[in-house]
Amino acid sequence: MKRFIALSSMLFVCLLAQANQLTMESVSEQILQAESLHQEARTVGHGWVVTLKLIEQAKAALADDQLIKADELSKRALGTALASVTQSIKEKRVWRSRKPSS
Amino acid sequence: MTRGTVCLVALLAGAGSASADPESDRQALARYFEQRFPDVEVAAHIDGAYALNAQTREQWLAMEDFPPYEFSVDDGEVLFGASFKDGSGYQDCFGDGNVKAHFPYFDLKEQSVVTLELAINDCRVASGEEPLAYDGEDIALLSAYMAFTSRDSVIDIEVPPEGLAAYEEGKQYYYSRRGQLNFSCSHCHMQMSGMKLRAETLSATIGHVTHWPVYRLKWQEIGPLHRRFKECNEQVGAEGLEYQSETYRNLEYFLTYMSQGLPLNGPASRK
Amino acid sequence: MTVKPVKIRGRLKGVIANIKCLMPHPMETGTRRDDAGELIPAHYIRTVTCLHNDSEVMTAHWGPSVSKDPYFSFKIKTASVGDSIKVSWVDNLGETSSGDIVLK
Amino acid sequence: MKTNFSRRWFVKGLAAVAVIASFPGAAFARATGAFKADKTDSVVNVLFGDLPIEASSQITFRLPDIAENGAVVPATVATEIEDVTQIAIVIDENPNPLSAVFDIGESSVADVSTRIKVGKSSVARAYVKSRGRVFMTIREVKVTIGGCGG
Repeated sequence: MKRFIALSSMLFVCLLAQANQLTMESVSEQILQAESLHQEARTVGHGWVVTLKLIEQAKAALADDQLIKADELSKRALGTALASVTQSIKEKRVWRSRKPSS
Repeated sequence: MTRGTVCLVALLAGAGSASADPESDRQALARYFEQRFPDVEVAAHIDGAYALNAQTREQWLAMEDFPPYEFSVDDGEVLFGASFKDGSGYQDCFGDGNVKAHFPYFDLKEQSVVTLELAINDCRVASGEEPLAYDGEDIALLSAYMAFTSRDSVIDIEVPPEGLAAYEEGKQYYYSRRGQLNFSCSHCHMQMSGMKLRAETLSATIGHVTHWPVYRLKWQEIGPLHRRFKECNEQVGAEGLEYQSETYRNLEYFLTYMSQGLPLNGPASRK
Repeated sequence: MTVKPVKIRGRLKGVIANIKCLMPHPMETGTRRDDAGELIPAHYIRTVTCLHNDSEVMTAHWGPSVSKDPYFSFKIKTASVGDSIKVSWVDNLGETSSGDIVLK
Repeated sequence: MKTNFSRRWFVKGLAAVAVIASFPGAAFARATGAFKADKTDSVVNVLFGDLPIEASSQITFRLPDIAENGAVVPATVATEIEDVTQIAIVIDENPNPLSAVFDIGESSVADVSTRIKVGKSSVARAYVKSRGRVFMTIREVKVTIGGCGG
């Protein structure tokens, strides 16, 4: 849970920072964040297909100098990546409730 | 990661809760489906969704009358009968091929789950052959032939105390929500089993592993269980894993125990 | 592609023989595309000929809309034990294959 | 015994010659045009010319109401009508509606089964030709997964 809070605040700070200025560096940093969160979810079997797709699209937009589009896409990637990590954390706790009781 | 998870699971398992007992898990699940489908015998679920939908069953039976996987079985027989460079062959590892009832098993030395596909490659490597690709045709054909020679044998696997953690990991995987659609395997194949998801009747958990590999009309070829795992994952927006990855092998281990005592009926044709 | 033989099963019920065959063949329509987006050329069985003791009893003419690895079953009126059944096909590329059985 | 196949359409072209050559003596009647037709009407026109089409309840046309998979739809046509020389299966909505034509020899039963592709939900027709008359029956088949992409 601590980790979850840390991750969420990281995301928050990161989004705040973005509000001010949009640079090549800030957007690539954002993509890196999304990638790292996605990797986090993936290693526990909770990667989402959509995150990877968004990350790829964001990278392509960035490579194409479409900063605003890349920013939007990577924000969405961050969002789904965070949701997937949240899912993995929550499921560790609740999965047992679904099995039929012996 | 997995080591951490496995440790955690092992701890939980070691706590002596009834949930760590595969046999009581199996019985609870069987009861669940008996109550859900009072008119369907548990053993009938080896036909998957065709046990639950009379209309599609009729078409399926028409397919099974002379099924397209017969060629795969024939081709698999040829592969199975071929000799390795050192003169040995699959028969030296698997006899006549009727061994599927005892797979997967937990290998104490390797401390991991060994599926039939893994054993096929172990057999090859021991004789100096290259392992086959798990997503390739040859391994599907070989396992199709071995499924055929194993038909009607009753699933009889063991979960030794050392294998409990792997079994539990498979179980956890089965019951955990995944993907953007936020579905677990059990949502579709327990709570929604027998119902329709678009045009598909959802099959029951029990019987899921008995009929593999499967000639899927959608694939237009025969393919392994793990291909279906991956497809299921992707259908809920989750990233699929590698065929024969540790997690998929553990999932197969759990699912196979849930079908313990049922006859093997592979290969089969499916939608 | 290696051309595989036709797989045939026959069952006698009195004098009626029920013949079932399965023919490994891609049955490409010519409208599908491969992973690279290229059209896969049409490749399908056009004619299936069935012989009962060397005389022709049935011919099937197919377009590409017969399913992959075609299945075909038919019945012969006056058959008996020991009769031979042969089924052969020709596809649009001129490839051929066949299979035969003796009724038991 | 020779079968009495219709000789209405002799196929032109080299491919046809090759096919004929590989079946010496086979009565041969491949309706290339009928398979290329893109409308059921044209198919029927090539196959049966001006013969009137009579609806018949004597044809058993087994086809699923809802196809499991459009790529592989089991189809059976059988009839008690005597002296049947030809059976045809047509799927209206397929790009080329004609799926299969069977020339039924004297010593064959008018009872054939195969598996066909059905691109989308469609009217399906089975035609039976006997003694210069053509009978037809209609079924409808629903397809939820197309037979073409799969």
